Amino acid sequence: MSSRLATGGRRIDRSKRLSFSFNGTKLTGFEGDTLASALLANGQDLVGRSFKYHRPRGIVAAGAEEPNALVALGQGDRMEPNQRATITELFDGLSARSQNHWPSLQFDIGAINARLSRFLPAGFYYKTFMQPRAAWKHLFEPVIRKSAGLGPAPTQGDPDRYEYFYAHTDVLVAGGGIAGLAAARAAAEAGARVLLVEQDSRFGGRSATDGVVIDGTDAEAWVAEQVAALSAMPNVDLRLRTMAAGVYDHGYVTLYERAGDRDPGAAPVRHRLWRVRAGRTVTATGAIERPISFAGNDRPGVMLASAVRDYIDLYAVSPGDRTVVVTATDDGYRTALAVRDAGLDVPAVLDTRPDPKGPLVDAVRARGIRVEAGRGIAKVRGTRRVTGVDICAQAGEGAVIEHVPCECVAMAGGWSPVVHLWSHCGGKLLWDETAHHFRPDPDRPPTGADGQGFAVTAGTASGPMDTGAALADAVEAGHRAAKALGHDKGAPRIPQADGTADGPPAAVWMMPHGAGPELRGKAFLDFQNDVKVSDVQLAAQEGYQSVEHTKRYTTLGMATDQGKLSNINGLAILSDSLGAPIPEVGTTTFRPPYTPISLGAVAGEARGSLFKPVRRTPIHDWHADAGAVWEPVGDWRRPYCYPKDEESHRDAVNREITATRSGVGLLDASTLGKIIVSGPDAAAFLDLTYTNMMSSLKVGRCRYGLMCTENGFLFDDGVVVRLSEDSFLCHTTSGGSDRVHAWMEEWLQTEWWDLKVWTSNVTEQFGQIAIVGPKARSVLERLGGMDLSAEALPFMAMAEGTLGGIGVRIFRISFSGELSYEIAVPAGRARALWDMLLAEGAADGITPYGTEALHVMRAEKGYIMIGDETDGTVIPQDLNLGWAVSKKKSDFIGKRAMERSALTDPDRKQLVGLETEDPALVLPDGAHAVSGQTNRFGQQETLGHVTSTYWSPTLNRSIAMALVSGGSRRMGETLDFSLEDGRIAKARVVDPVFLDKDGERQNV
Amino acid sequence: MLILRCPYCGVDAEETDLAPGGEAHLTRHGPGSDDAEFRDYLFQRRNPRGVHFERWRHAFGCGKWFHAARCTQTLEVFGTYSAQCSEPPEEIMTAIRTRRPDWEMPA
Amino acid sequence: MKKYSVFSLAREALRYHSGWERAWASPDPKAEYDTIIVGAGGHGLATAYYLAKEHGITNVAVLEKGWLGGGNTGRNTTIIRSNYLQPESAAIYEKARGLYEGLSQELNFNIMFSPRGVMMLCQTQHELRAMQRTAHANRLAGIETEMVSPERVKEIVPIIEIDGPRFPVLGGLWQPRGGTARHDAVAWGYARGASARGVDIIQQCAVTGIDRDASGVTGVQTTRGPIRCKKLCIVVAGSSGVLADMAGFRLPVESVALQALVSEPVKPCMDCVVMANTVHGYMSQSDKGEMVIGGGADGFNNYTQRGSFQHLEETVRALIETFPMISRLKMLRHWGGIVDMTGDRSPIIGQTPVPGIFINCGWGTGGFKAIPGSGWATAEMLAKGTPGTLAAPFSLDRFTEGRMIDESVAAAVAH
Amino acid sequence: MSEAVTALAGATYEGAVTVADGGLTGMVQLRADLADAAVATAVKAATGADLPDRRRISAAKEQRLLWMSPDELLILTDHGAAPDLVKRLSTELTGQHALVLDLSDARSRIRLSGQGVREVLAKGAPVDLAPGRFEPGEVRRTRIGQIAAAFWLLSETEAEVICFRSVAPFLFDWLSTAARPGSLPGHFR
Repeated sequence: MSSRLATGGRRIDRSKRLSFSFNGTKLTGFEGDTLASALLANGQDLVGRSFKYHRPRGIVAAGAEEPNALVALGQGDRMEPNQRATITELFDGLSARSQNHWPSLQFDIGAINARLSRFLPAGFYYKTFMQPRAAWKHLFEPVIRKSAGLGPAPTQGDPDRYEYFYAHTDVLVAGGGIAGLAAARAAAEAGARVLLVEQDSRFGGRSATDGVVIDGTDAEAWVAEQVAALSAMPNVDLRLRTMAAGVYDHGYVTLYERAGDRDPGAAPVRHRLWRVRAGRTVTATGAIERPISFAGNDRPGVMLASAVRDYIDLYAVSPGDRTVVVTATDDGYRTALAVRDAGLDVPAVLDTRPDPKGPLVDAVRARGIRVEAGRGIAKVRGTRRVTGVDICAQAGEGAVIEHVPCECVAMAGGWSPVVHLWSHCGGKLLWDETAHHFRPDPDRPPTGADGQGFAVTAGTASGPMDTGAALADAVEAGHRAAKALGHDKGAPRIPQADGTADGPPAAVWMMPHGAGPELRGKAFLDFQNDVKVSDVQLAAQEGYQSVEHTKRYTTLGMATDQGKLSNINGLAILSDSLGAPIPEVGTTTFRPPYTPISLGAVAGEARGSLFKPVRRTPIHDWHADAGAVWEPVGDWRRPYCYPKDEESHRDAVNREITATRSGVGLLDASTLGKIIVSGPDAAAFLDLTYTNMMSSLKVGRCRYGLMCTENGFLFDDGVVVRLSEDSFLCHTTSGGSDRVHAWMEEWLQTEWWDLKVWTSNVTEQFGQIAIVGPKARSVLERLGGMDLSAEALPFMAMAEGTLGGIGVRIFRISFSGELSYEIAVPAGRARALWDMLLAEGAADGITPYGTEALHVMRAEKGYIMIGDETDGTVIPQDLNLGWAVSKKKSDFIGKRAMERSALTDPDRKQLVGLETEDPALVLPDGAHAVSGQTNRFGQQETLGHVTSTYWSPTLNRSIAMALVSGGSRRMGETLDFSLEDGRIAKARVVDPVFLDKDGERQNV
Repeated sequence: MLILRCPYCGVDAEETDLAPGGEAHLTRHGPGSDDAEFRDYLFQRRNPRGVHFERWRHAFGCGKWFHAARCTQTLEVFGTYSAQCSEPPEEIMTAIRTRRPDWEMPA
Repeated sequence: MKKYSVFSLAREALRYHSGWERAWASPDPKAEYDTIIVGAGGHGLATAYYLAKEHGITNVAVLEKGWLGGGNTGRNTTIIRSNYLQPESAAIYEKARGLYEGLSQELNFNIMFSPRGVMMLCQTQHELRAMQRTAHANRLAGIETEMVSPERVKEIVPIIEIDGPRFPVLGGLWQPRGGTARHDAVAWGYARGASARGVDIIQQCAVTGIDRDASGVTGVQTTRGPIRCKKLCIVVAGSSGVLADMAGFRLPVESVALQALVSEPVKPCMDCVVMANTVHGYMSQSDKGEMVIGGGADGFNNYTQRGSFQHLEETVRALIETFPMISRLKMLRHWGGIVDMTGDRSPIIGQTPVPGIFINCGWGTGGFKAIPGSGWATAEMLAKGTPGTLAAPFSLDRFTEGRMIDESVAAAVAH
Repeated sequence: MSEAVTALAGATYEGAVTVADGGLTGMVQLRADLADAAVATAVKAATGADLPDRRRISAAKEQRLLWMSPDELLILTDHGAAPDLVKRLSTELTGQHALVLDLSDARSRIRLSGQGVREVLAKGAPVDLAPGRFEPGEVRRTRIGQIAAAFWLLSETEAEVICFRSVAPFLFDWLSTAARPGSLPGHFR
């Protein structure tokens, strides 16, 4: 089993012991460990169970490509499922649990699936669980769903904070390995602004572990020198623990900074999502090693050869006393040397190539390590971890030549460039016939707003796997990126790397080459999703030939690692099964993010109280203090009603209405939209935007106006006031002001730009207070300052002056049918006026009322409410508002639309009033009138529906309005309204004006 | 994330600062137009896979509407220009033809 | 066609599954067909299937420029519901939902229809009233839905936050027989069924031109040569405008990108579909354990099937407000699909200005749930040469007459 | 006679950056064609200041002229001085096609001060706020988070933000959150 070596460990600080727990067991590690290295150091080889077969899973990799080592990290409201142990920095007190097993990691009932695996091939569920029909819902699906998922679902809200940060840079470099550093330096020295991000906690990538020597110094020193130099430059920002997550249209890039993961709870920001606009993006994302497909390659103890090297060199972790290296490349030999240098045994290097040679091979042979050419692994022995391998000829069918005991198998299948960022936004790939991988096609990059490529690859991410070539490529990339943006100080120097390039790898997609179904059924491609070589072959056989079909049918590459290890091997198997070359088979689409990012980070800072803007009127605090029940209206908060102590909402509403109709009420109408329309052509413009004639309105007078869309449908209404010959004040619905103002500007800027008109949205400059009821005038007169008599200020007139010393504009308009004044006052003084009115009106029992009282009172008068009587399909004529649609005007927005056949249909729904036979019965909202017939679809035929329905305390009965087919012809008819329980409520069609038809109450 | 230059305030605004407004250079058909003309004006938008003339508003910025010539397939932007014109100006047409020699202005 | 069953599965297991045959044939195109359907997505394949099954018309080719089911059928969030307000919509979506109920058995292909229920949240007074209107309409249309209280919402969806400070849940419109299905399987199942009935499904065959004479359509030009036909049906969501151009007419359709994402898989925590229209988010949990999340659509014409980050912000932050526990889940991947948006956001099924050419498009953000009903109605139209009861209301001329079928009326979004 | 009050009632938050109510401010809106020389003359006569160039701020005495769009100017002055300024401007612009309004109560002004004002703004505004790219003298209209706002730097350590009155408390909370101690990324240097 794995263990900690006595010496070494480039990254760990043995003087800083950290304690953590895994499945409740207390363990210790060192500062600098990842959770994965610490687990291995503690001999914890088994870290999880696979998705489908619940097979034992160990750590395969040392980075973001890890498919197996996923844990539930943390506890309570800070638990995070599916956290990758290989990129989780160890911190003191860390607690982790393994996933997807019951009752325990060691003994998992679900492992029965592994025994049945033969009966559960790719897509088996499409072929069964169908009979009997009921069984799917009640038996099969529940079972399948229960077994679904990896990590546990969180149960609580997230106490942490997240945020965005907007950054602009000339050159963004993704990746802080030697290529990224070299590219950044080239770009920065050319004078470009450079932002370099590295997902890991250190710069330098693999270079030190792989013993790279640059310009005569070892990689670690060289990297330190670059970092120091770059940090000293004012035009450079270097950031660790920050991953380039996604590349988007026009060169937009999102970065995922794990700012607070190491001290949960204490960090002010957990994750910061950077939104970067970069002139050029250099992808120096390196490469990922490919596993090899042989039977039992998923057993704990089978690892990527590079990962074995990493654990030994970076963390002083022995993967086991005996490591068999199985390789198709020279690179595998580096692992053999690293293992031997650590004082561990390498029983054999199995090289699939018939005649391996080169300096690395010689070095290994020179160390007396047994090298077997043309050999591979027939089968891995062991269940919960490797106990040995059966060696066979790679060329054959798997006849066992020899059994070699070992604790670790290191797979070196060759390297594939990380092409995700390049591909997110449409960069194309080439198949490299010698390296056997896809690499970016420099001639077909992702393109930006200018049609030019905005991404440049650097280092091994471009294809070349040897240090010298990679460095040269990186420097050139950095220079090219800067130059494209006009920064150039001549060709930069290219650092020189020692050593020669590795020989070409062999293409080993199946081991052994002639493996039969038995072995293919045990050779894994996707370790997390349990996709085997045999599954891909079955998909091809059944006609799921497109790579997308195969992926979706087998779930290959759909695990949380998104196929970083499995895609190329899977593609190769597919192309082999189809007898088509790999480039023809193509790849699946690379989707952002590169590795999963928290939804919290995606949402950013907008949570809790910052979730969505709330708009407050100048009188908001008074409402809050008065215990108002809030109703959201757009982004506004409006009082729905003001219940007194134990009062029910309905009682409060009735009280407010009665008090207003019998005395005086007060309404905060500040949310009403207010738009100034001014200029020589203002009247002409309003004639076009309103259905009414506005040019005939007299100065100082008010007129109720309607606005329709070009489609003819009513979308806003409000009172228009003519302030002067060429200046109007247009009131809109609450929450309608922005929409209407934008609408006016749209027509002025894009259609009628010859009109001399200025508009201004002055909604927020004024608070607006409606004082309503028979005693309204006397309250205002006592405040003093203006003559508000019927003669001085008749109905639908406007006056300016001062009330109680405050400059105001008063509109004599009414939405309740009562004597009513709407007072516009500068917002900064609105609260003061409100308080004065309350004080002055106290004697008259002045009563603030909310939106519900407003709605009931307007309904009693048969006034329509946009959004209740209208729904985007209603024209003014439907609402008996034809009088407000000018016949004289040659044109207005919506006029032409109203001529279409469907809008002139006499059977259109029209607004009517309803009186239920039982006056106590308030019809349900949205109830439909039924004819008793069925329609062409076999549904019950409906005649119309209720649009507003209330208990009227004034009339002491229920009232309702409805849109009913041919409504105006049905006056006096009784209609059947169908209730939830199927009962019928009878209601008589009446005039929608229920109260004071002649308007005597307001004309006083 | 589209990035368009507002011709009025000169800002390279990103999509989150902008509001899209659909096809540009529509001829408004009001009273007097026949049903087909009116339908086309209201609904039958050009929907090309390629060069598209469209309206945008610098909603969070100067509030001005402007026009853009953009490829709906590659998202390449050939230019932005004033909203107060009924057809694309010559420099925009030239910019498009330089990048797309065989492109023709649809009838 | 080899029957799928637990027995055939066992039999095949014993011989390493070497006996499974192709799910659908891959023929070369013939010189002529009675009917050519352009587009092998769910709608096109279902149309072909019902043409063969319901009308015995099998001299049919389905042409696909890429791979079948590769468009929006394989990109959507797989929600199935029929709780629509307008009678026309309710009729066709309920027809579809009804067919989904027995589709696995009918196709002998498990499409995993999961009637786990769809909950539409009401988070403002206005939305509550609009949903009540919809509930009444549904009941009269024979669609099983009910308004439920906030407490009942919480019972059905325990992970939901009903007392959110900003948009408390005031109620919900609950359709117990709505749900989800495995989207790829729907395309694959119809393809297998149609193929078995003699329909030619021809992939990697892009239509490059449409041939017509004075009397109407005569055939198509394709990347695999010209093919003659008597009738042509265009069923290519996302490319409808482009095909219409080829045929020489325009559509009231704009192509925009719709956003979606999935989280990493977690153990089951939500056993139904939840739609929060006020905050523009909807979510369900796949049988694999991923939270499947639907986002908003771009407001501009777009043919790139890419995810655009800024549209996810709003959706995700809204869902975190509604489901606070998802905040620490991780986004696994996100993507875009190109949808046809019509002038009233309702689909188009009908004849076109060109005799012999029919169209099925404009499903906007809600096409998946309609696939069986849409295919059934389109097949009926192709067989009879004129739209039947279900399809008739969705004709093109409604845009001339102003006869909109507007579902936004219900304050519901058509996901 | 009551005094006008601000929406923020003098609120202050002290974090990595100090966020504070900017107090009562006179704000006069002018809508007119700023390219029109006659308009420039009138503005100069009424304020003593030249018209600002595109996205710039010009100043004279206690007045600051903010370029809001090619046909919109926002003039900041003392709260009490706004009515007179409106009169002066209106008089000077007699005969011109122009609209002058006192919008002093429509918007709120918030002051940011301390090292890192650039980074607090960069958490919510899609704007290049790097030194050299955004400097005192420029005004930028954009969004901060979800709120429409305009802001400008007074110095390397001072900025001012204006937004509509109804959302001022929300934006104040937003800015305070963004200014939490220890939460600045340290990107600008």
